[in-house]
Amino acid sequence: ACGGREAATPSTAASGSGSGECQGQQTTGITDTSIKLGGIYPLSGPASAYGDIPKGIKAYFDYVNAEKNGIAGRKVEFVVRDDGYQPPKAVEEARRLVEQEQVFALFQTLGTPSTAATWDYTNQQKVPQVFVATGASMWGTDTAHPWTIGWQPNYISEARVYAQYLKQERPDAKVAVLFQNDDFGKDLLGGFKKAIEGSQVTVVAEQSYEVSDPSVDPQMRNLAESKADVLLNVTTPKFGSQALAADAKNTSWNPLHIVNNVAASVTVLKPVGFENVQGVVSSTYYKDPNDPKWADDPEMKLYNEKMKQYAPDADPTIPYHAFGWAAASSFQKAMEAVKCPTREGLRDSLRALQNVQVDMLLPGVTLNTAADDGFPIESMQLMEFKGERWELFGDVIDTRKEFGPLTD
Amino acid sequence: MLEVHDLTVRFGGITALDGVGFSVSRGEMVGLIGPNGAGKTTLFNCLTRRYDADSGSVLYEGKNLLAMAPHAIAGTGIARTFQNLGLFPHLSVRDNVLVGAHHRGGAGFLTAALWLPTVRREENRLRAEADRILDRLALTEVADHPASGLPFGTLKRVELARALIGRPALLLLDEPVNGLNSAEVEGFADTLRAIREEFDVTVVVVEHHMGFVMGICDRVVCLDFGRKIAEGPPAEVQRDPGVMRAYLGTAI
Amino acid sequence: MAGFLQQIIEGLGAGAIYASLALALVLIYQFTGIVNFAQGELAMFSTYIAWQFTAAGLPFWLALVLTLAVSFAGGMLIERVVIRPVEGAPELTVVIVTVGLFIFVNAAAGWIWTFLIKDFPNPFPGGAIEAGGLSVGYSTLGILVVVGLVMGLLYLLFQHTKIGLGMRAVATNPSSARLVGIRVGWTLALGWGLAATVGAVSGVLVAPLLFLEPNMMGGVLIYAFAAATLGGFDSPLGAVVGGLIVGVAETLAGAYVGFIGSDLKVGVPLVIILCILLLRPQGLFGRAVVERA
Amino acid sequence: MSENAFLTVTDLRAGYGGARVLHGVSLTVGQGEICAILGPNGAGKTTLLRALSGMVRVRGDVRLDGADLAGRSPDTLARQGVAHVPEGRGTFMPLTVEENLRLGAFVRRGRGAVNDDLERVYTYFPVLKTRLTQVAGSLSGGEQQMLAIGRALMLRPRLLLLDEPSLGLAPMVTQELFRIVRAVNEEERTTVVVVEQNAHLALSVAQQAHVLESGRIVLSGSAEQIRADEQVAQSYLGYRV
Amino acid sequence: MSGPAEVTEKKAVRADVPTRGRSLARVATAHWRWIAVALLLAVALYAPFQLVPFRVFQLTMVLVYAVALLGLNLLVGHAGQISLGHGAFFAVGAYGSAIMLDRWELPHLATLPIAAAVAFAIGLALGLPAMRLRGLYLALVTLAIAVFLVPLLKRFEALTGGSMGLTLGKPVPPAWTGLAEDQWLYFLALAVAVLAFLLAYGLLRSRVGRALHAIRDNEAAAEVMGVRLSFYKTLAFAWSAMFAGAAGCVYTWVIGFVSPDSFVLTLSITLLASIVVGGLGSFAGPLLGGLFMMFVPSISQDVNDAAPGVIFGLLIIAVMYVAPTGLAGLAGRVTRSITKILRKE
Ligand SMILES: Nc1ncnc2c1ncn2[C@@H]1O[C@H](COP(=O)(O)OP(=O)(O)OP(=O)(O)O)[C@@H](O)[C@H]1O
Ligand SMILES: Nc1ncnc2c1ncn2[C@@H]1O[C@H](COP(=O)(O)OP(=O)(O)OP(=O)(O)O)[C@@H](O)[C@H]1O
Ligand SMILES: CC(C)C[C@H](N)C(=O)O
Ligand SMILES: [Mg+2]
Ligand SMILES: [Mg+2]
Repeated sequence: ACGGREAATPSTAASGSGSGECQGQQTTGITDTSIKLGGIYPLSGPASAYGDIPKGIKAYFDYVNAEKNGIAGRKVEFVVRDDGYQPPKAVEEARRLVEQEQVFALFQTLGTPSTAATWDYTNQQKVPQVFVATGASMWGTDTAHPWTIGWQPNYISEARVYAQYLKQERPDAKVAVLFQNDDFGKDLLGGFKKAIEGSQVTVVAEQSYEVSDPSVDPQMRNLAESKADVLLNVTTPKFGSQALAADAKNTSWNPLHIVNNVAASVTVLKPVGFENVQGVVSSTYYKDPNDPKWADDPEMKLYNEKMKQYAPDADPTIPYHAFGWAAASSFQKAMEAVKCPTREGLRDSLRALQNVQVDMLLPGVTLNTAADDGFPIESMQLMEFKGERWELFGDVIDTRKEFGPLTD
Repeated sequence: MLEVHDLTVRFGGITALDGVGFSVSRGEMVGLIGPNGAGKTTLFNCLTRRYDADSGSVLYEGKNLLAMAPHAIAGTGIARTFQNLGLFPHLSVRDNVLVGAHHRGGAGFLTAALWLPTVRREENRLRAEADRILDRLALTEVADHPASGLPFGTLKRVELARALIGRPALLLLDEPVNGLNSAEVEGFADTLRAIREEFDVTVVVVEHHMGFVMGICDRVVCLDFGRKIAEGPPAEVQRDPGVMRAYLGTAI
Repeated sequence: MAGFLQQIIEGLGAGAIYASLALALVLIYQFTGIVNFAQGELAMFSTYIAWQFTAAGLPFWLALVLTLAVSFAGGMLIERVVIRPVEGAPELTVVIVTVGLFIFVNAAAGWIWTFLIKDFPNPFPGGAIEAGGLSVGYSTLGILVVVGLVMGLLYLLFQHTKIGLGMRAVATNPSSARLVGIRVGWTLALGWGLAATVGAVSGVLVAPLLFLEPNMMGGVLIYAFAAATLGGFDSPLGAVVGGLIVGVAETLAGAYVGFIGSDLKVGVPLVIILCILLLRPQGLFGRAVVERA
Repeated sequence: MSENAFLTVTDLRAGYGGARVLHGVSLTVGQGEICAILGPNGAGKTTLLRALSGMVRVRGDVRLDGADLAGRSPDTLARQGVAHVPEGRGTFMPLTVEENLRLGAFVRRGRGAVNDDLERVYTYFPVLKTRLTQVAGSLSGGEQQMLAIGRALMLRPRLLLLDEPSLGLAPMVTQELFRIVRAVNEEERTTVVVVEQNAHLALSVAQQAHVLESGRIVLSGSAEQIRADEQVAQSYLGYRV
Repeated sequence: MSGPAEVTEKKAVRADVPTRGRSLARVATAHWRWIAVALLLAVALYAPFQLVPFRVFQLTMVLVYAVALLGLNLLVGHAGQISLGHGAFFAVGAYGSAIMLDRWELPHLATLPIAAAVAFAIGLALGLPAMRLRGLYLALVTLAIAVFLVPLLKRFEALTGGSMGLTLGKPVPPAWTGLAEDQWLYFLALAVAVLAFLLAYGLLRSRVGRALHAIRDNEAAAEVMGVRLSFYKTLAFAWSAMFAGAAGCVYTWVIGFVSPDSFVLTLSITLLASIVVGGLGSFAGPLLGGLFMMFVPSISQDVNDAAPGVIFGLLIIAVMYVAPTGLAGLAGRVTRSITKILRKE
């Protein structure tokens, strides 16, 4: 009664590449000379800004394919699909990639809703869902989804960094928070509140905004009423700029302005005017191509050169390209470390990353995972904006070491 | 059957009806005439609750019409046609007519959606009746044609058919022979007479075609500037100096 | 009290922004009889053009004049090329074409200029007038003045010019308009051109505050719809008053009503609109449809 | 063909979508003449007028004062001086009475002359003057008909097309209307084509008449001839004199 | 479609009884609609056994959208009232089902009638005031409802899971069916769709349907004929909401995840665009609209993956040029010319 079901049956490593302990594992989408990956991003619709990430990834893989003979001799094919930031579309595209395109793994799904909509499916199908592009904490803490793993520092960890900083520098800080009313904003705010528990640091005002709001000016006004001495700015780029501008405009309220990493790119600060954002604090884990401090960094030079070569239409200063580049090179590291060139092999390798260095990440930030730890990057470094660039200060903070694991 | 007392309707500065009163008894055929803008259509609009009266009363079979909801009028047995056509352009002629039977049906959202047999039976009954009336008014040929794009005269007949299927006791016709030539007007007058017998219906008709009004009406009411200026048998009203001055002019 | 008044002032500032786009919506509705979903995106596109001019080194005001001219021509071109093929089609068909246009223009802008935020020069000085504990930014004042000016011009155009009369005739009854000798096609194109110009003004006013990026006008469009609905879709005065009410209501609700908070404050204009429309279904300043049997 | 032919129509065909309505109509109207088109319901009279004002697509030849106008759009024709009182009146419902009338003169220049003509229309139809700022859609049927005629006159047309102008008018106004048509025709040498069910009235002002049936002209002649011919009257016009 | 032709055709069939060979074609042309529906249904029943699961999933989603569009069509195409916020009712159904599955662990099928009823009730409650408004004003108020829904869903986090949404299990095919999960879901969606189409068909060919059409074409005249405007408009709104809610419920079964971001304004606008593209006021419209909604975005992406929106926007515009009355209208034109040719021979 079920003609056609066979098509979906994953091919297993009965022969060929799989041998020994790799016997019987899934080899769909991978051969001795190729790996096929699929990614899902919003290329259309209101979140299309994130559609730049795959361009950086593609450029990286193209470069590796052309100049390094691929990853361990396997040329990477990266298929990108658009979900318009709509979860049902994401499900459709995930199924298309897995069933139709027969990809080896999903390399990145962007956004919490799209990832949440697809991860049951990928885990059921036992397809690795690698380095999802969202910082929600659930990817790393959930044990029922071993095939899915995050990449960027989760928002709670980031919040801890700021909490830690405030506890030390402004132990009795009154904090006002502006946050995006979605998983991202709530995760970060929640993490922050939790991390300041038991200290003198308090949240005295919070204002949320919807991505559909035209402006966060009203929220900023309400926050100013609180006369808080710290502003935690948990926003995406456009709203980040708006909030920074609103803060600069208000001369009677001058809090310490902490802007979260998502909106910390120089491209967000520049439109506000560098003179208006002096002293703003943030934290980071990868190198911002706009930051003159990395001008002589070899990896950044390579990035700029190869972007020009392999993605001539893309503007290398867009930080999402660098984000994609960094994620792609992280994948290379993980793939190079697999024991079996199979889906299972990749899954296991992803969960056993030990101090893996990725050159696009900040010096000192490395990838570390374990069977029960699905957060590859948990280290960040604080930085302060001075002149025309971010200046890193303090040490790289390994949040896992400082705060312990994320178990709520 | 119908008693209008002291009916007044104002629009801003315009007094469209100014203390109009008359009555219609069962079985009568009453003509309503008067210059353009005298308030004839406005009177019809009051009777069918399209307009609210500022004062006055309308009794229909002892009921106060002005207190009724607009949609309930049809159910009391009043049907009308419109001066400038009030058809449903995208519906076929047959469906236009069937809408006229709306108040006679009982199917609701749920019963219709469930295809209940009662609904089917009712539908078949009404369809059969619609076909009879279409046939009666020589509209069978265009029954499935959409109402838009038919000649004006035909559409007027469709309106009549739509009014008749409601089985009205009182029929209000607003300029029914508009756009018909003399022979057609005569034909229509014959049809109307026959229908009046057949359907046992009381008729109030607004018309500027004097030949038609004088030939068919039992009684004529003439309005001018919202006031009744004459009432009586056709021949009398026709000779009334006020009516001649305000409405008829010299000839005819 | 001063805080309250200050909130009202800020609300007026936000409202003026909504009003500016609402004016373009009202204009095109009045003159072509359709709701243009792409209006905000066209405004955004115009703003990018202005940005491109300034980036090329042109002085701001020259860039502005050029942009208005380009927008006018562009609006007319869009009518001739995009809208004209569906001219006689059902209204919703045309509306959906504008939805298509919305999607197209939004994506095209991102494609051409990327999604990086751009800084757009503010035509008004930065400071504020301070008096009695209240402060009104020059920028807010400037926007209010410009919006008032555009409203006045539109009013004159609608009510006191022959071309305005012709445009209204086209919107109400194109075939009769043709019969009296109006070139319907060109009139519609003119309507689009003017609406695009007003939209460009809106975009240029908005961009310095919200920062220029392809989705800049998305949120504004929704509030502009609310403003036009509240004020009446056929009245420039209504668009402005509606915009100001929406701006003030939203601001006050977000600031003072604890339960509502900033997340649900969008609901406040909604409730106000519903209440007002239940009393006046044609909007505050709209003309009631006269319906005769 | 008369020598001073102003409007010449040759083998005119027109219809709606696939449906053909006019099957080759030819007629000539002299400069300053009034021409009546008669015929039963659905004969295609309205379609003929629509064809003459460019509202429906046509095949065939239409010449106005020598210029070929077949296939021109209504607005071009209006600029050429063709005014049409359409079936259904074509009122601009939400606009005021005055705005409706001014639209009639849309293609004309010269404020003064237009204002004079407004006054002229008000003397023709005094009701309209009392309704200047009223929304046209709220006028009574007859008032709207007057408005439509007034609007057409505002163009100071060279060719006036009237589609059942007496529709819905009170008897007195109908008589007045035909007096007006006559006056305009005489004073300004306006050529008139009038479709009218009241054949008696139409023939009383017209010089020539054509009877249209099923999209073809079945009878043409001078108004007197047609009026005199009782048989014609009965079989085509359907009325006993 | 061409009504009169059909009538004469039926007579012709009766008269033509002796010449059987030719009359077969005539029967076919006279009843092509029923034949088409029967064929479609046969294909629909067979398809999931022939297609790969991914395609089956896509078809399931087409059916889900078709049911929502059927509801929207009832309101927009038949009753002539524009809603720019129908995604909200879709969301109500989806969340209704999700919450029942999540909190009370009801069986999937049991959530369908409840979700539909809840959507109906909310449609009724919103319809009462909203239906006093006309055209544009109604459209924009419904738009505001759709905008407001998203923060509202986020606010009641305890119930809705907030912005994280809810993840839910999928209905398990009963063993006796021998079906795979995708196929089972497909048949559930198909059953709901067939049921919805039957209900809508019954509704529309009755007095109720005529009343709605009458309201669409001429409100004043409809009221004089005895149609109670407020009642019909409000109920049309509620029924329309109910269909959207039922579609939302099946959506939850199929996708297994709901979040506020799944029901943003874009969904409402896409629904309206799809029904206009599909064909207002026709039965094929919702189905064609569903196909459009499902497949055209990915086609756009295949054409231009740098900016799929550019192509998608152009495709919407292009369809409206080619088929200003929707794809159903286009299909109607094509079949009409085919039947014409068939009849001639
Ligand atoms: N809704 C309205 N608003 C303003 N004035 C109106 C309205 N309805 C009617 N009128 C005015 O009331 C007067 C009476 O109109 P009504 O339609 O009753 O005239 P009528 O007797 O039917 O004329 P006709 O013979 O021309 O049809 C007219 O002068 C008209 O302008
Ligand atoms: N818009 C239209 N679409 C389709 N067919 C039309 C349209 N208008 C008219 N027709 C058809 O054209 C034919 C002639 O109509 P027309 O209106 O020209 O007749 P007429 O002589 O003016 O009749 P009447 O005296 O009723 O006004 C009729 O059969 C009619 O059905
Ligand atoms: C910045 C992006 C990579 C992720 C985004 N903030 C999200 O979680 O939706
Ligand atoms: Mg009247
Ligand atoms: Mg006619």
